[in-house]
Amino acid sequence: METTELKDKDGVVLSKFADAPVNKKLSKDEKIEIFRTMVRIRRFEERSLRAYQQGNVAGFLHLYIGQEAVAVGSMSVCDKKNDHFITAYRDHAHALQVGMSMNECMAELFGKATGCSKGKGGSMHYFAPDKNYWGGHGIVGGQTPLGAGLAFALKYKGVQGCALCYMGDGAVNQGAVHESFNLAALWEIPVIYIIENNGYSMGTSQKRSSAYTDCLAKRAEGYDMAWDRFFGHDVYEVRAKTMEAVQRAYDTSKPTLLEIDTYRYRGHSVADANAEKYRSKEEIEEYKKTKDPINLFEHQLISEGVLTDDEAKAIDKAAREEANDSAKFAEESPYPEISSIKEDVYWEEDNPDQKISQGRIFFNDEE
Amino acid sequence: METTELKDKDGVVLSKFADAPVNKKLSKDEKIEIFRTMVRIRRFEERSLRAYQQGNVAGFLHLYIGQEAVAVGSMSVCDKKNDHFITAYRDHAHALQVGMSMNECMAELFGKATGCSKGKGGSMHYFAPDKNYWGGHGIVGGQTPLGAGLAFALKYKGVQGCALCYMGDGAVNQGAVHESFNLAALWEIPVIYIIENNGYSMGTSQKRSSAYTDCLAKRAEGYDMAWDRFFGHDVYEVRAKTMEAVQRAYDTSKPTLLEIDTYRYRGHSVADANAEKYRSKEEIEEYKKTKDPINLFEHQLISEGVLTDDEAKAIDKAAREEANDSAKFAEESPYPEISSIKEDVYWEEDNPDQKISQGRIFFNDEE
Amino acid sequence: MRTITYREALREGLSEEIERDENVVLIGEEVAQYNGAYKVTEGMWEKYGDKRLMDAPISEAGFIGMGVGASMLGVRPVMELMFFSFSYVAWDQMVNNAATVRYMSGGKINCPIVVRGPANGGTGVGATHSHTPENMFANVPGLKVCVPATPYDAKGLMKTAIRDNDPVFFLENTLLYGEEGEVPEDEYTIPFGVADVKRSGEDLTIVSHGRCVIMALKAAEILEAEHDVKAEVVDLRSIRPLDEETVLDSVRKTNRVLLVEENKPFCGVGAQLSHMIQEKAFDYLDAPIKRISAIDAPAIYSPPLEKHQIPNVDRIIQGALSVG
Amino acid sequence: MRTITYREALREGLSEEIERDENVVLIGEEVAQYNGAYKVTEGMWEKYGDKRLMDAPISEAGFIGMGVGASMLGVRPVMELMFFSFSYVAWDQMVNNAATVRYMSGGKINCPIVVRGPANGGTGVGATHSHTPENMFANVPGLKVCVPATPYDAKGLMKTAIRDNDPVFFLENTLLYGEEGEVPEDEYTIPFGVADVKRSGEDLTIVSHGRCVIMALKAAEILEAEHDVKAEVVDLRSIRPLDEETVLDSVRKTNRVLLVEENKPFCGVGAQLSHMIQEKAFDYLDAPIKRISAIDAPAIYSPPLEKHQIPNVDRIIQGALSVG
Ligand SMILES: Cc1ncc(C[n+]2csc(CCOP(=O)(O)OP(=O)(O)O)c2C)c(N)n1
Ligand SMILES: Cc1ncc(C[n+]2csc(CCOP(=O)(O)OP(=O)(O)O)c2C)c(N)n1
Ligand SMILES: [Mg+2]
Ligand SMILES: [Mg+2]
Repeated sequence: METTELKDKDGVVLSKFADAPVNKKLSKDEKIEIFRTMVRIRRFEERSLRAYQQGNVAGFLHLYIGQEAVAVGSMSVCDKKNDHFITAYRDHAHALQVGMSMNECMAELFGKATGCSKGKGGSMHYFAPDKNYWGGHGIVGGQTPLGAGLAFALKYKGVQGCALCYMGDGAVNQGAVHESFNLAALWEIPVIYIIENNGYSMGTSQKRSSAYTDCLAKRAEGYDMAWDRFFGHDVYEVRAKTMEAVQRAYDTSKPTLLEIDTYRYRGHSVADANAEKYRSKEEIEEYKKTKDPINLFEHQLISEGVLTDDEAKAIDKAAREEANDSAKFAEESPYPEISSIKEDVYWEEDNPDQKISQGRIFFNDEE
Repeated sequence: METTELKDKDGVVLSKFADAPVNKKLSKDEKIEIFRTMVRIRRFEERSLRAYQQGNVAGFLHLYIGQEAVAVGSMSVCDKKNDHFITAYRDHAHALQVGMSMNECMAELFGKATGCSKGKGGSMHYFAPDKNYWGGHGIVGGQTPLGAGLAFALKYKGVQGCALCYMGDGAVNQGAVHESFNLAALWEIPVIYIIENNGYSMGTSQKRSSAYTDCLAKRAEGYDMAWDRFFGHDVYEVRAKTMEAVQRAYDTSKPTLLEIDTYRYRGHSVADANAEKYRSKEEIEEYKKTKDPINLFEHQLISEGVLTDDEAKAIDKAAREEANDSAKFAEESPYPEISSIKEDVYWEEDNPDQKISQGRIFFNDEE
Repeated sequence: MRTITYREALREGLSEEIERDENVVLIGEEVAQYNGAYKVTEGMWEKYGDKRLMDAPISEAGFIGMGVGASMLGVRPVMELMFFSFSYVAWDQMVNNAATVRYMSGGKINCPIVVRGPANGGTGVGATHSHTPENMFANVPGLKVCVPATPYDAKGLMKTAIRDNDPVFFLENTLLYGEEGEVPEDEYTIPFGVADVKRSGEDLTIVSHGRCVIMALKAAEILEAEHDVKAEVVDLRSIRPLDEETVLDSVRKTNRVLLVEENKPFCGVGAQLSHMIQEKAFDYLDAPIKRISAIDAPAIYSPPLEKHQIPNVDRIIQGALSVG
Repeated sequence: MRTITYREALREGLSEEIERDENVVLIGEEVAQYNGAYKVTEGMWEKYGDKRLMDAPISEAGFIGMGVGASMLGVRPVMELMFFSFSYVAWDQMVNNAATVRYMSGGKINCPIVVRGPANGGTGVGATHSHTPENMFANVPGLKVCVPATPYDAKGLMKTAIRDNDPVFFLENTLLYGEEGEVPEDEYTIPFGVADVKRSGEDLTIVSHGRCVIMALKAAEILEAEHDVKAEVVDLRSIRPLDEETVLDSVRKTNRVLLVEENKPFCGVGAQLSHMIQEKAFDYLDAPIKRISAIDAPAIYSPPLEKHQIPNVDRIIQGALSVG
């Protein structure tokens, strides 16, 4: 397989999927946009890491650095209007891909009122329903029935579309995932489950957490569900392979299970002290050197003549500035009011003009 | 397959598995014992049905009638000392097979103090740990992690043995089942999961509740687990095929998933008013006529010269009497004392001489 | 006025809402072709078809979570749990996803799902099938919980539950399905948070919910006839929101309180009521608040003992007389 | 006496029991090779090896249920939940199987399992990770629940939990792991159901458990120094069994009560305490029992707001002063 590799002048491997219809049809600007998004994701997360280290972010910060082509590739083939997205707690990339601003995302990390969830959700709980992004879920596997539900709603309402539901390689052993797979296949729900396989669940390698034949996605056969497995470092490949599943969902409303091999450069979360204990430094460096999705796509576009070195640098510079500005914005934004703690709990309380219920709904003595 | 069938003088199909080592090695008495056990199970349950209709039994009564060869065949190849058994709420057959008496089982249905669980568990919750029988569990799929735990304990303690854990065809879509399969395969736990596939979960056919390729047991491949599927009406076949899994557990401590096709003559429970709505009368009659496990084995043993017609009749008569006597025993047994409601909740309360905890453990005002 | 059963009242409420709103869909085990394990949905599948009534596999976490997801996009799923005890295999989907998705999204997402089914003991189904988790659900901000005791309340509250834009857990009772009561032909709804004084009296306030209200009413009759105690019976109807004022008004009148619930006592609904009453009507209490709960053990199977374990008329009478 | 951290105290308790009883095995996510997500089990895998410390896949229902099954055969599993919030995906195994198998078997089966892990907010991990389900677990007959506040209690109660023949849910706190306290070198255990008066006073009884005890002690100092209020602080240590007598003795002395808990208020542990106190010390109460709980909403992320949402020194002081 590696024999027929095309390389550019720097010896960087070029994509075998540039001519796939879904990639061929891309305009110059669209290709640059895909590149820009990956760069913006990386710079945003690098900046968020500094913010965390500076003590501006609490709780967990799960970085997607190294995996960018998975979210951007798979989501970028989707229909902005009728396709929906949901993932776990490693959710920043998907957020920026749907068009959420760095400001609202960074402010959320800072716990500010200007955050995408008004500072109520934090890093693991980003949402933008207006952009078809449904989170951002902290309980491993817990989002998978919700993903089926989004797709169920589309089918119920007669809308042609699908839902992309992401999970990690460690998440596949949650009961809810199994129940969701069976429901999706049994009821022909147009959901595409995507395993972002970075090889580890925290410090546990895939082999130590899952029993499987060949790969995790093959479990789909047990549900008579279509599946595919491929690499996640070439954004063109991710787009081409994902498009087949999306088309299947559109045409037959049937689900697909995709397993995309990728890699996270950082620890499980920033708090992961052992990031280089359960993985060798070499393993990490090797991936960065040969498979970094942003570096690969930059060379790809330059070799295609779509992008110049200078343009790439400019895009990167702009992304860094945007990330820094978002940190400044977050820094300067106000914290939510104490009173907001009890807002957004019940729709009815938030809409007093339409409130029907009577009686007491909050129960602190202090009230 | 049906071409090479051997039939006896009455045209009843004889077993193709009489010569399997595990069956060949059976003494005349052992064969008769297997027959007797199936007959006793059937007569016990028929009598329990009448007791239910007479208003002596509350709640649910899930009958195993028609499925007898599954429990008796699979459990009878096991080691009485080091193999363990656990099932769901359709648990009477397994109880009699391990040697629980009709009296304690019938009394449990009547809610009497002489019941196997002192009247506390009822039909769905029979237990006999002294006979390696761990229930009797009402929550669909909920017993499957426990089954893994029994086998885990054997391996942990270095005992060569296995656990047989039964579930229905509808149970396979519970999350806990999936988690158990992965754990069993990953940690090489000597548990044998047995799907008693009677085609329906209550009124829902297998096709309406599960998405699968070929059969349910094939899902085992997703966990790299051994599996087999076979018929459950020929007790010799059940023994032969189950023995392979038991041997695998003994030799390699690896798990197996077995799917055994069987059929229940009665409704899901006695309360199932629709038993003949979701299945045709013909479907039921056809099975009774050609596949009744007791009738088949009776003809088998007679044709082997192991059993005579009269002996068979005598065994049946004795089983009916034993069942009637157990109902009488149950009828005449006392109900538990009101005070027993709070017994068997905590080991420590039941063993005051060894009690360490202080303070209050029960919280009714009336105390 | 005509009388119908609790079961029929629920069916009417469900059917009217299905006809009113095309987004209402009923999903659960055996709800469609089988007509419902307890026949609540009898005839509805024939009438409304596969799209509106769906039989689910035995995957409560899966299909309830699916309902939560669908509700975020505007479907209004009504999920049947054959027994509410089975919520324990779907706990995370109900108590995390349904309860917190609105909050964690800063109010961007609504979750208009109803989860309904019977939650009661007293039928010999044993410990695993006899749970009454209303206290646990009501502990969770983001959820609404109601427990109707009569056909009238069951229908009116069900229609409210389905129209509500927040997750509502609707706890029914297999021992009430066959009970008859007056239900008007004309459409009506009952708002959450409005308790119902089902019997008035001056000597003692009995606060209860669900089937225990029926027991309490029977006990109240005997208390008056045989013990000359006039008990007022307050039916909470919804647990969260909670109508504290109606309870307090009664307490200020009678000065003595008995709480009756099928919950196990530790942190049962009655505990919350005790705290609330002593805090807000401290000076009106002439005696300690007493509570009758299920006897504090897993649900026992043995029929006569189970009848004693859950609150019954005798235990309620004893409890009432024990209020100093 | 030497001082060690809460984390080290737990590790000592776990290690001593592993060495004492070959049937004790620790299972959980990242407990072995990773040394534990919160380093409670640090170094133990190197020391005790693969058999005694096992890394589990992310299958809480599966491995906790497996532990329940293994415990029936005499293994004594100690299961770590990385967060107790994850008990929600294992709810049925914990609240049905562990809690009822002894009862439903008529006492034939023991279930000596310990499930341990942190259950607290205050660390910015959001609503899904900040649950405090001790009230829900304590509602369930068959279960024992304890919530240690100090290193001394953590070690002594852990050893008791592992030796107990009933299922024990042991709720720790990530904000306490690093806290130091005196712990003797010599072996000791602390029985369940014995509350600890961590500060004595005459004016007010503060009843609490877990980390809130630490907050209450800080508040008590300020109350005495700045408000001349001498508060007695009673640490329940175990919720079920519950040491009611120590609480009541204090109430009979001070006649005024403040309950402090991180539970959400509706049916929180404090509600049960209110019911118990008013029932058993009615005539000793000079004022309504007040309660400080987490502010009644899902756990908010925003760090400064979360610090206000869970009980803190200021809120406890205000609460104390509000007790009429
Ligand atoms: C039910 C549950 N159990 C455990 C956790 C703690 N946890 C958070 S992420 C994680 C590892 C998940 O790994 P994987 O699914 O591979 O996703 P990745 O982090 O690699 O993207 C664990 C154990 C959780 N959040 N939810
Ligand atoms: C978690 C859970 N959901 C639903 C039920 C109700 N229920 C009891 S048995 C049953 C059908 C199970 O069918 P199957 O697994 O095929 O076993 P069978 O009854 O055919 O032996 C259902 C839905 C339950 N007991 N537990
Ligand atoms: Mg991973
Ligand atoms: Mg079946």
